[in-house]
Amino acid sequence: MLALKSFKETLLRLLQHRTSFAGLLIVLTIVVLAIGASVIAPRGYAETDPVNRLLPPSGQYFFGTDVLGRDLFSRIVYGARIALWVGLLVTFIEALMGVTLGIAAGYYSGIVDKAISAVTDMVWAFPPVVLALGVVTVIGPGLTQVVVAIAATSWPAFTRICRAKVQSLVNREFVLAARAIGETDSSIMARYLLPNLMPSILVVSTLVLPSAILYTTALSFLGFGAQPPTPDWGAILADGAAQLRIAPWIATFPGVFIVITALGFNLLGDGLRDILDPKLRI
Amino acid sequence: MATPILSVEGLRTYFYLSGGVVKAVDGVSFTVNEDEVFCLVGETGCGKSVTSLSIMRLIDHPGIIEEGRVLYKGKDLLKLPESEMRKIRGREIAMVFQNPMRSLNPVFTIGDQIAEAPMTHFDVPSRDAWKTAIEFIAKVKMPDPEVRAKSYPHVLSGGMRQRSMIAMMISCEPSLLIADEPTTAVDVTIQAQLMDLLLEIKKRRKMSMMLITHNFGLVAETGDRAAVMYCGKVVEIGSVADIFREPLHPYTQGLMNCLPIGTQRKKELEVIPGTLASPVNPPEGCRFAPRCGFAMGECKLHEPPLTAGGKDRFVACHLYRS
Amino acid sequence: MGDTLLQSNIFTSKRAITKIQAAIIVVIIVVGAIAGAYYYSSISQPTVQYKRTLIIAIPEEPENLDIQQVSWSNEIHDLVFQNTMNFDDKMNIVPDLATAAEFDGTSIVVHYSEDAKFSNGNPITAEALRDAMERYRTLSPYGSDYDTVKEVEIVDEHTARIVLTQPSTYVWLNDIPVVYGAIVDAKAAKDVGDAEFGLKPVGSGPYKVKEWIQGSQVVLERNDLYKTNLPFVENKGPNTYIDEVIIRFIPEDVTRLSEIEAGTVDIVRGVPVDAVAKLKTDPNVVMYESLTPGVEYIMINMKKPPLDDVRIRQAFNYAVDRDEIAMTLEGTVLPCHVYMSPSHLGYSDSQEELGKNTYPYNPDKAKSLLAEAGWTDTNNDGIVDKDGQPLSFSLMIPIDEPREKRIGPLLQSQFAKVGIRVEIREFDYRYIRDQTRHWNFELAGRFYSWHDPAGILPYLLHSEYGNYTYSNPEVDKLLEEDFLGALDTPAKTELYMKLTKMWLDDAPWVPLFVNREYTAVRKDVQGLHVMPPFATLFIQDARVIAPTGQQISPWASLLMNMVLFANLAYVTGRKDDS
Amino acid sequence: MGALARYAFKKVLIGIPVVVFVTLLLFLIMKQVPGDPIRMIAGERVTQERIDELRKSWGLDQPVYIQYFYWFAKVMTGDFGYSYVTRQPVSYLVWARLPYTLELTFPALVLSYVFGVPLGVIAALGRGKSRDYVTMGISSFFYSMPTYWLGLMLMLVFGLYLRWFPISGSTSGFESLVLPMLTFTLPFIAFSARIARTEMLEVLGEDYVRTAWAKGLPSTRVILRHALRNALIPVTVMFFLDLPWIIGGAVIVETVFSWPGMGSLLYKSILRLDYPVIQGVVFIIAILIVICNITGDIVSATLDPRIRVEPEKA
Repeated sequence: MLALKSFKETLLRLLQHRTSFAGLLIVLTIVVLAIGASVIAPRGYAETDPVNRLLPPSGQYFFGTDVLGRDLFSRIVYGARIALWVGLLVTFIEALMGVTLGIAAGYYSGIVDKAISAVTDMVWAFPPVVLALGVVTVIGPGLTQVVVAIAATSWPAFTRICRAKVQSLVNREFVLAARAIGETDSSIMARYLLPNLMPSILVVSTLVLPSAILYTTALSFLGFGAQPPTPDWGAILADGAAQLRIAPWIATFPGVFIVITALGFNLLGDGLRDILDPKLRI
Repeated sequence: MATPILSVEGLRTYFYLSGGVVKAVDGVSFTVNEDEVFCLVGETGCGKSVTSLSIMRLIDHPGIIEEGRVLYKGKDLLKLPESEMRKIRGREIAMVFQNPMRSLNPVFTIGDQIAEAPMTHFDVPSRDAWKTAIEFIAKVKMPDPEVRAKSYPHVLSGGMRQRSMIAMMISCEPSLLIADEPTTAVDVTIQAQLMDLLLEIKKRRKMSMMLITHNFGLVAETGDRAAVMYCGKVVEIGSVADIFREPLHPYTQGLMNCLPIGTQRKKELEVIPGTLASPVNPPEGCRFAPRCGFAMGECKLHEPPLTAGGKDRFVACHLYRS
Repeated sequence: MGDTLLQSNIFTSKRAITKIQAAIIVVIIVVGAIAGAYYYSSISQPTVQYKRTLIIAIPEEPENLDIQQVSWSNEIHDLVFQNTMNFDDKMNIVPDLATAAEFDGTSIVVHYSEDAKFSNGNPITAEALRDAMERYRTLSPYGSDYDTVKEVEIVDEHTARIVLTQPSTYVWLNDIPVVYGAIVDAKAAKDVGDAEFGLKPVGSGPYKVKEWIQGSQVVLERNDLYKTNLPFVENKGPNTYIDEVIIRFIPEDVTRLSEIEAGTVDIVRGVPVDAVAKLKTDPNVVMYESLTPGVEYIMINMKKPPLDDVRIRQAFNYAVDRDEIAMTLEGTVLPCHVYMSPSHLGYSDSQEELGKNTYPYNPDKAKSLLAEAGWTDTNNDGIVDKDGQPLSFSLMIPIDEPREKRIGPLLQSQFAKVGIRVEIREFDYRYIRDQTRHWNFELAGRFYSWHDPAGILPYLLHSEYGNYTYSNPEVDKLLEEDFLGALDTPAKTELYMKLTKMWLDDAPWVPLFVNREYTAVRKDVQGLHVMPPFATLFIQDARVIAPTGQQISPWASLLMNMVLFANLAYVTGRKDDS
Repeated sequence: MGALARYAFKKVLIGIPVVVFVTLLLFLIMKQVPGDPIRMIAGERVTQERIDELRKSWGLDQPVYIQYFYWFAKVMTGDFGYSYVTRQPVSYLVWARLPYTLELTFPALVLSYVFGVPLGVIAALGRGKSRDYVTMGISSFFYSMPTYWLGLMLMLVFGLYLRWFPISGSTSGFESLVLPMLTFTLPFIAFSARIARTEMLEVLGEDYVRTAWAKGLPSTRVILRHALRNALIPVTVMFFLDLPWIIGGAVIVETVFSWPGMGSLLYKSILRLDYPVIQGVVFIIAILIVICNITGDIVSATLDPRIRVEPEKA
């Protein structure tokens, strides 16, 4: 039976694992940037100063300035907030939807399972970017819309894994026992099944988070996401793409940060999977 | 009369996990003689399967055979180059695994999988190998060998799969067959048939057999000699008759007391108190000491070596020293 | 050069060369020689030669190639179709397809030459004009242009009289001299169907459509039946120097720019802001500059409180620092305080002077106007408020108008300086246009481009024609004078001066700037005419001198690099040996 | 094989409602979008009467369900209607661009399989060794890379600085294909390598692989025949299920490189709210997805004698 290993033990094993330790460090750095943005960033993210536009990286402007003379370093530091917030929010919504449906599908076999699985398969098969574009078309561009769109299209990862896990657990002694002593279905799902899913949910979350960041920045890049002057990394990158020739630094730095952040979470997630649930296929 | 075919000396196999080092086999020594059935007995997790895999050098990452010697017909298998070792596997020493459901490759037919070994070891063309396969399928008493040869494992019953497994392993006529819990995963009714089949083949081919089991009943029925393992160590070796008549090691005694043997009706079956010692942090001294009713002060300090406890008998216990 | 490096090393080396080494050297020399020969042959072509193909890069693919089925025209239409009349560089109306045309206020008489033909060989007659106009009326989104046309009389086979319902300059200025009014072969269109005609239309322009590769390019080939009466071109027939014109669609600014620098396209339209300065100094490129006949502005929803308060709209006008915007846009725009552009018919410099005096950049004035309207910053958060509500608006910015998109956040911070919070929402321009028409907005970045103010401003500022949020009966009346009437130029100028004053007072817009449009042309392209008002390209006299040294293909240069690298590696390897 | 054909037929039957559902959903969604397509495509100099006229001529004054019914009935005859913006048949627009998308995605798929799987196998075989770390490190890196940024960087280095390849567009033949294809392929190679490694590790730990070793088979035979053959089943199924995802990626890559495929058509049509085209593209994608799913199922059934009717994908 899978049970959530103690936090201390998990952490200890993460630290021993070289790559996941690196991932943990990266994630922590991004978290620090996000939390301390207002202290770390030398200027405001929306502060325009056209006289000093398009300056290359220097001691004063670490990452240079953009077309409106905004300090790119400050924008990227504030951008960490947005990336993290978006990633967490998307993952949370996805987990909420996906886990609920997954447990229900696994627990009730028959028509409920069939219906949920059919919907899951359909959503799963659809390219998230295409679906998200559709959603954004209807509710208009904006970060919130993108969060909803991405979450609405990527939850099947959770559903599939939870369904499979619940199916393997549902005939186990402790569940049968719980049923025998008259626990309600919802109580069995919440108090007996859910705790057993936690390690897998944690792993899936860590691995889903970077792809959520990648998708939202992609939609921002296409112009459907964050609205100016929001320092979303994808949006900064899109602005920089037009200046790729005369000011390549504008497009370079946000890209580097997206890669590093996604890499950090992926490494961490891989490590967590090895520790908590090595058989998990994601 | 006893010529050793395989002797294992001081074998240690450790698994390096991120949680610590698992000393699955920690200094195991025993000898298997020609034409005998040697049993390796112990509870699940005592290291008996790892011992057999170490003999075949089939230990996977993250496990490592740390030290020891495995002498097969005088050659130390652990020192052979991989290419030489390959010629030993299947050809000289073959192994039947415990889970027939998972030990057959699901995407190839039975015949295909049986024919592979002769093709590799004797370099016979595939058509001849196929005939050999059918022949051996017949030898393990499966009906319709020609049809069976073309079946995929998933259409066969557990017993049939284990027969195919045996056919696969004896197809190169090895000198030693290691059978790792060959009957555990099949129905009780089939178990006896399978065991009979194995013994019959053993007898006919004059093979030696090393039977790995946790089932003392099986040992009593089939074994010539036996070694009892506890927590990565051999605690007692002797002829099966001797061990059953007079178990020396407290652990063996405990195990015997758990068995409802013959007509000796006991009021209650006894239970060994405590749980199996952790192979990661084995207790100091004798590993059985924490569960042992006869434990003395010395037991907690020094590990008892395997010493002679009679004719052809060895035991690792401080009770029998001095 | 790789070869010499190698030779010096082989021949100075005292060590014997093994067979393998010899073989390697031979291979390297042979490959090097081939690459060298390839390179040499490519640079030593005869120098005086003309390139038979002209390549033009434009930012966006046209909707459709049939001018009667589009809502905006582009370079392809200008080449495939031929305006009945046209503008010269002084904005005089001059003959093009027609040998002459007379306008007397209530009718337009068009004369075609007897041998005028469509590119498919069909004759261009008065009847063809009538059919084309009828088709335009039913098919084009601008079909209502011909609402003032009563009928098309066929005077004789080659003369048509367009009879108007009332005295009006509308058709004469807005259809006859522009490409929308160009004649199409309506009979051919009927034969193949409108959809097919949209892919391969038939007009009478200097080139005709050969192939449209969706999403990529349109290939035009010369129309050998072409004839023009344009006074400013020397060659009145087909251009025998240019067989094909390829129009490539390259939406990415970076790419379009790099292509002209690399010489892989001859003409680039829509030169991006950042590239202008660089291209102006590029010795291989000539830049043509023209002012757009239109204004980029912020439209204000006057029906939505508190924007119905003129003081707030005026505050916006004072708060905008147009010079800072022009600087941010690298000087590619002309700061503009009024509703018309210097390249408009009926514009005068006193308009801009008045505008500049009315709304100089004055944040203090803006703040005091806001205060007058009751908006002050009571909670010191930098945003003015009234009854606890901060003054906050959403501003729609067109994502596909690079200049406005770029300065969006700048506007935001300029407004923030006077205490107005503005939130930006980026949309496709068409969507913004639709939403503003439905009054579903607060502030919206907009622009227009049309040479005759009577052909556009009524649709934007008249309370009925355009149906936007601005409505002023006096303005309506004045606009109708031009829209429905026939004014001469001085009268027109006077009229728009009056209107300018009213608009400045009412402040329905915040005018920002007038675009300078840039066309970058390779020096090799000679004899090109770029004419107002839309910087239209006339390539009748153009010829393209073939460059003396061809570009080395990337594979050849890769090969050269590999040979060089192999040689170097071999040489360094040998040094290590000894 | 008769069973397989029946199985395939059943899958196709299940696919049809999926396509209907997706397009109907999309149709309904599209009708909720604020904005009037006719007004949006018409230019500035247009009066209200003119717009009403145009709307009628496009059939947009009908109720939604009738519009959908007409649309679907026409689609059955291969007629996807006309684009609001270009006034051309949607089928023409889509068919003109489909080859470009296939030209880009198909090699990307093949390459991701051809390079990704061996890389994953190499990493799995060298588990815990440096080649495992190096391979997986690199693939994690590319896996974490946003495609649009990778595209821009390749453009910057190989297009702008080195000038080896055209920066964008599709007019220089194979040379124009190189950068977009690389952008497409690298993350997918990384993705395939990760999956192949996981599956291979899983299989290498299986008892039947141990059996193969115990038979004394040479390592190439054990790895290539016994292990890889089994690992390839889920990898291949996933490969087919990933095809639609690649099409999703096409939207971004094609937009970055101005590649005239279906992705950039979709992007542009969404911006222009050109419903008939959006409908057409999504219909094609839905069909492709169904085809991919069915192909995936059939392939897995062929590869795996046990016929996993429900292939795992997570």
